[in-house]
Amino acid sequence: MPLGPFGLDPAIWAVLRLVIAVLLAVGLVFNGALAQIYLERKIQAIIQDRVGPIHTGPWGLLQTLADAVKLLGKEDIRARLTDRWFFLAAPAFVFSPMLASYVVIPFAPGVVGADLNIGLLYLTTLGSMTVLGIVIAGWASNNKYSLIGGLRSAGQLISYEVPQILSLVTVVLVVGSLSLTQIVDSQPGIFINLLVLPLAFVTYFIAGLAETNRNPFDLPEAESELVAGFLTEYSGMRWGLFFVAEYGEVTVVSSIVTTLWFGGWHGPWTDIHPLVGPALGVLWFTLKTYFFVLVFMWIRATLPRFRIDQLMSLCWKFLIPVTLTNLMVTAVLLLAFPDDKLPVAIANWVLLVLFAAAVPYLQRRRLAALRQRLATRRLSLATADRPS
Amino acid sequence: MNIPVGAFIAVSSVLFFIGVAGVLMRRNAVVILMCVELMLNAANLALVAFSRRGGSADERGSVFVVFIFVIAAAEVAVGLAIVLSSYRNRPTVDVDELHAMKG
Amino acid sequence: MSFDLIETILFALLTIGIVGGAVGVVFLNRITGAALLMAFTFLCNAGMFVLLGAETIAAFQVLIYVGAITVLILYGVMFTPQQERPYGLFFQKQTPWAALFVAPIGIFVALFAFSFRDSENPSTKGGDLVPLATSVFRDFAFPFEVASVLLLAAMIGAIVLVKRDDE
Amino acid sequence: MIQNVWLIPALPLAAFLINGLLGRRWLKHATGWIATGAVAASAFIAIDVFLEVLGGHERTTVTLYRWIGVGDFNINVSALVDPLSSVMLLVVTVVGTLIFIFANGYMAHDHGFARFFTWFSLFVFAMLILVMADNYLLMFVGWEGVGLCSYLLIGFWFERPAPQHAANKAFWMNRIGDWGYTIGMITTFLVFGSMTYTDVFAKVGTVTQANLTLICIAFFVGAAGKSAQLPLHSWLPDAMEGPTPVSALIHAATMVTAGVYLVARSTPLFVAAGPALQVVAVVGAVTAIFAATIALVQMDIKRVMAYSTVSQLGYMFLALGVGAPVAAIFHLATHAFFKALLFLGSGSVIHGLGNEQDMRKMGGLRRKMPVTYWTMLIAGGALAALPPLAGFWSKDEILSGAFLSGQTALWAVGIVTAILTAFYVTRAMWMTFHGEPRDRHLYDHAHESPAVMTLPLVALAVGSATLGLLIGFPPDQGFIHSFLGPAVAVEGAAEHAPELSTLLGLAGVSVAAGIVGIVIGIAMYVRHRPDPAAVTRAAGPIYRLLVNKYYVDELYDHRVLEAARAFFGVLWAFDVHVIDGLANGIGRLAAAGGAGARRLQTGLVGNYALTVVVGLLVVLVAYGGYAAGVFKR
Repeated sequence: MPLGPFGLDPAIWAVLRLVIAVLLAVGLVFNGALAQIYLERKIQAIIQDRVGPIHTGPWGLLQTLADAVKLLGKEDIRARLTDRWFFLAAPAFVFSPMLASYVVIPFAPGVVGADLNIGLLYLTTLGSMTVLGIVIAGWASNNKYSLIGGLRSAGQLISYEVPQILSLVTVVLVVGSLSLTQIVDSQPGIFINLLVLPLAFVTYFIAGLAETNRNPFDLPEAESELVAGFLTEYSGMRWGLFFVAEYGEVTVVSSIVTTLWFGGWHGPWTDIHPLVGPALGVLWFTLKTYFFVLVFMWIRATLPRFRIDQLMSLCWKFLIPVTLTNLMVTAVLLLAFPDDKLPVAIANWVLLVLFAAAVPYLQRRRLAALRQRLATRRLSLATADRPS
Repeated sequence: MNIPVGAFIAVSSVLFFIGVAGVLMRRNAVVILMCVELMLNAANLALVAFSRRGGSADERGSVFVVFIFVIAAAEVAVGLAIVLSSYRNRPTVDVDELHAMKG
Repeated sequence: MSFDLIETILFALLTIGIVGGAVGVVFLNRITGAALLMAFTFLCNAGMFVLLGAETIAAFQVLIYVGAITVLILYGVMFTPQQERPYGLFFQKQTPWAALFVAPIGIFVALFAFSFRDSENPSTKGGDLVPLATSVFRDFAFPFEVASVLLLAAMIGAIVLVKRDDE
Repeated sequence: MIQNVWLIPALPLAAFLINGLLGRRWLKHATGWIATGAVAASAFIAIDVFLEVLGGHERTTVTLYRWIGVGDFNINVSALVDPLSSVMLLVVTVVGTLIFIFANGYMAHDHGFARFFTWFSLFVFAMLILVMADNYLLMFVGWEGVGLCSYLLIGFWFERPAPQHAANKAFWMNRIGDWGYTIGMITTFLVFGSMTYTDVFAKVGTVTQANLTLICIAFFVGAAGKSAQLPLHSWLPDAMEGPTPVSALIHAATMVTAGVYLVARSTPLFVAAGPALQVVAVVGAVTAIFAATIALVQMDIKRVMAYSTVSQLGYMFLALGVGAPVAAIFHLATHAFFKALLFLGSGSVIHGLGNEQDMRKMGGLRRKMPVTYWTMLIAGGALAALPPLAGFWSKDEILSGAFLSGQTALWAVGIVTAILTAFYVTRAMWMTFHGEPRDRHLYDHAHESPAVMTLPLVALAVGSATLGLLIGFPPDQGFIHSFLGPAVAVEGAAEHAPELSTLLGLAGVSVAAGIVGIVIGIAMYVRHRPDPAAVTRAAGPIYRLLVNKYYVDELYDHRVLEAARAFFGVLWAFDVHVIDGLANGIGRLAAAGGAGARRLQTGLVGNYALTVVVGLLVVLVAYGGYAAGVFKR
C-alpha cells in the first residue's frame, strides 16, 4: 500500500493533516486576533505619529494579551430590557460562521480542513450568515442606536454581497472550478490571477472591506453617529467575541484574496521536501495574508468614513455595474477564446483603467464643490494669517 | 445510505402540513409569510429527495429547487412590501382586521 | 462503527429540528422568535440536503433562506412593531373551519408519507455541481431567463410598493 | 427597368409614413418637398416604365408577393403593366407632381400643412395601387384608399361645417358606388372563379349574357359613384370645399377618372355585355349635357369647373359606351392636363384674391395676373375644343366615335354639350379676367401668384396645348391608337376605317360647335346683346331650375333620405328592443349573480387561502379515491 510522508499510513496522515489544519485555523483566529490588535494599534500609532502601547512587555507586546485577560475577567452584564436569548445568542451567530469558514482555506498543499468542491460557495454562504447575527444583536439590545446599527449593517452586508459574489464568479469563470485548492493550483509561479483579473480583485477588495465592516465602511459601529452601533449594549467577552470575529473576518477576506488572486501558498521552494514544503507553503500563505491585513489597517488609518447614502450609491450605482460589465466581458471572451487567458487579461486591464478614469468624471460635481470649499478655506486661512 | 427516500418525503409532507396550518391559523401577516416559506422548503426537500431517487445522477429536481429559491425570494420581497405598505395605512398586520376589500 | 448509524442519528436530529422548528414558528407568540426558529428550520433543511448529497443546493439554501429571506423577514418584523396581544387574538377567526378542513389533509399526509416507507434508498454520489449547472444552463436555460425576469419584476414592484411619495 | 415598377407606389407611401410620423412635430414645411420629391421620383420611374412598355413589353405582371391563397383562390399583390396602366401611371404621376409643386405654394400659410401633404401622398399611393392592380380585389384596395383620402381632404378644413358636410356627402355617395363595385367583384368571383383580369377576360366567352350584364351594371354603378355620373353626381360639386390642389388632383385629374379606368379596364366584359354598354353610353351622354347646363349659371368659379368636370367625365363614358375606349383614355389624359390647369388657375385666382371664389366680384384680372390668365386661356380653349389644342383632338375622336357607331342621337347630344361647354368657358373666362373690375377693393389687393405656383401652370399649359397634337394626330390613327389599341381592343369589335372626308366633316362640326358657343358667350358678355340679365329674366323658371341644380339635392334630402330613415327606424327599433334587450338582460343576469356572489368575497386573506386548501383537499380525495380504485370502470 502507498505510504504518505515519513512512511506514515495515509489514513493517519489524513487525520494528522486535518488536525494541523484545524489548529492552524484556531491559531490563526485567536492568536491572529491578538497579533492583529497589537499590529493595528502600533500601525495606527506610527501613522498618527504616536508611540502606541509600550509599557506591557517588550515594545508593549503583551498589551493585547492583558486586554484579553481583562475582557475574560469582566462581569457579563445584560441590560434588563434586552431580549434575553437573542442577546446571548447573537455573538455566536456572528462568530461561528467565521470560524467555520477556515475549514476550506488551503494553507498549503494538502494542509486544508476539507477540500470541498464548492469551497468558494461555502465561504460566501458563511459570509452571508453573519448578517443574521448582527441584525439580531442590534434588535435584541432594545436600543435605538443598536437597532439602527444592526439594520444599517444588514443593508450594507446584503448589498455588498452582490459585487463580492460577482467578482468571485469572474475568477471562477477563468479558473473553471469552485474548489479553492484547484484555484490555487491554477496559478503556479508568477502567473497569479492578479495579472488576469485585476479589476475583479479591486472590486472584491472594496466589497470585502464593506463585508467586514471595516473603514471606510464601518457605519454599523460609527462612533460619531451611533454610540457603538450594535455593539453598544455589549461588554466583556461577548463584545470580545464580536471583536475577534471582526478580525477573523478580515483574515478570511485576506486569505480569500491571497488564494484567488495571489497564488495562495505558491512560493519558492514549496516542493523541496514533503514536510518542509508544506511548512514553507503555510509561511508564504501567512505572509501574503498578513500583507493584506496590513493593507486593511493602513486603509483604516487613511480613509474617512462614508455617509450611508454614499455607501449605498457606491455599491448599487458603481460597483454592481462595474462587476456586471466585468463578468459579461469575461464570459464572452472565454466563450470566444476558450482556454486562452490573454484576451481576458487585456480586457480586464483595459476595463480597470477605464473605470478608474471614469471615477473623477462621475464625481465631478462633488469634486468641484470640494475644490470650492478648499479654495475658500485657503483664502480664509490666508486672511487669518495676515498679520494685522 | 440506508434511509429510504420515503423518510425524506414524510418529513417534507409533515413540514408542508405544518406550513399550511400556520398559514390558515395565524393572524400575523408576517408569520403567514414565514409559513409560506416553510411550505416552499417542504417542496424543496421533496424535490431533492425525488431527484436523488433510484440512483439518478441528473439534477432535474435540484434545478426546480433553484427556481423555487428565486420564486421564494421574489415572493417574500413583494409580500413584505405589501405588508409594509398596508401597515402604513393602518398600523396593523392582523389579517382579520384587513378587510377593506370586503365585497 | 458503521457510517450508516451516524447518518441515521443525523437524520433523526434534523427531523426533530425541522418539525420542532416549524411547530414553533406556528405556535410561538413572539414573532422574532418565530423568525429565528424559521431560520433554524431552514438550516436543518440544508442539513437534509447535505445528507442527500446535494451540497450545492444546501449552500444555496443557507445563502438565500438564512442569509437573505430571514433577514428580510426580520426587517418586516422590526418595521411593523406590534404591542403584545392577548393569546385570544392569536389565531384567526376562521381557525375552527381551518382545523375542520386541515385535519383530513393531515390524514392524507400521513398516508402519503407512509406510502413511501419501503422505497429504495437515495443515491448520494457527491459533486452535484456540474450536472446542476448543466441542466440549469442547457436544458432549463429559458426558465432560467424567465426566473431572472421575474426577480427583476419583483424587485421593481417591491421598491414601488414601499417607496414613500415624499421621497 | 420594369421590375422596379413597385417603386412607383412605394415612394409616395414612404413619403406618407415619414410625413405622418414626423411631419407635424419635426419636419414642418419640409413635408411638402419630401412628398413632392417622392412623387417626382415615381414620375421618372413611370416614364421609364412607359418607355419600356413602348419598347415592346406588351403585358408584364410583376408579382410582389402572394396576398390571399385559399385553395384555388389566389390573390397576388402584383402590378399589371400594360399600355393602359402605363398611360394612367404617367398621367397620375406627372400631373400629380405639377400639382404637388403648386400645392407647396398654395398651402404655404395653412396650419395643417404637414397633415395636407401626409394625406396627399397617401392618396397618390392609393391611386397608383388602383391603377397598377392586376385583379379586382387589389384594385378595390386602391379604390377605397382614394375614397378615404378624398374624404379626408374634402374635409381638410374641418373647423368649418360646410367641408364636414361635403366630406360626409362624398363619402356616402361613394359608399353607394362601392356597394355596386363590391357586388360586381363578388359576382365576378362567383361566375369566373377568379378576380385576376387576365383569367376573367380569358373566360368571357364562357358565361351567360345575364351574368355579364349584371356584373357590368354593378361595376358601372361603382364607376358612376367614383366618377360622379348621374344619379350619383351631386357630391363632386360640393367636394370643391376642399383645398384647390385637392380639387385639381383628386376631383379633376385622377380619382374621378378611376371609374373611367375601371370601365376601360373591363372593356372586354362590357363589350361582351351589350346592354350594359348601352347604359354606359346613355348615362354618359345625359350626364354630360345635364352638368353642362348647370355649369351655365354657376357663379362660383370652382363650381363651374366642377360641373364641367362632371360633364367631361360624361364624355368619357359616352366614348366608352360607343366602343371607343381609346378615345376615352385619350380624353382622360388631355382632360387631366387642361382641367387640372383650369383648377390650378382658378386656385391661383382665388389665392390672389384672398379666398374669393365668386366670379361676380372678379373681372379685369388679366392685367393683374397675366401668367394665370394666359395659361387658363389655353386651358379654356382646350376645354372648348379649339384646334389645335389638346381637348379638340380627344373630344373630336369621341364625337366621331359616337357618330360612326351609328348612334346619332348621342352624337347630337355631344355636339350640343360642346356648344354649352364653349359657352360657359367663355363666360367664366370673361367674368374672371375681362371687363371692368366689379369689386374695386378686391381688385386692388389682387396679385400674381409666386413662381412655385405659376411654373406648374405653364408646364400644364404646354401639356394641354400640345398633347393632343403629339399623340392624337392624325385622328383615329394617332400614336395613342397604335399604342393603346391592342391593349383595349376586343376581338369582334370591327376596326372601322372611315374615309378622311367623314372625319374632316365631323371635325368641322365640332369646331363649329365650339366657335358657336364662344361667339354666343362673347355676344352676351361683351356686347350685352342679348344682355345676360335679360336672358335670365326671360327664362325665369328654367334659370331657377338650373341654379338649383335640378333640385337633385333636395330630392335626395327629402324623398330618398326619408325613405331610408323610415327603413332605418325599423332597424333601430329592432336593435333597441331585441338586441339591446338581450344584452341588457344578460347584463342584469350577471349583475344579479354578482350581487349574490358578493358575499363570497369577505376580503379576508385567510378565507381565500382556506378555499385554496379546500380545493387541495378535493384533489387529494379524488387522488385517494383513484388510488383506492373507486373510479375504476
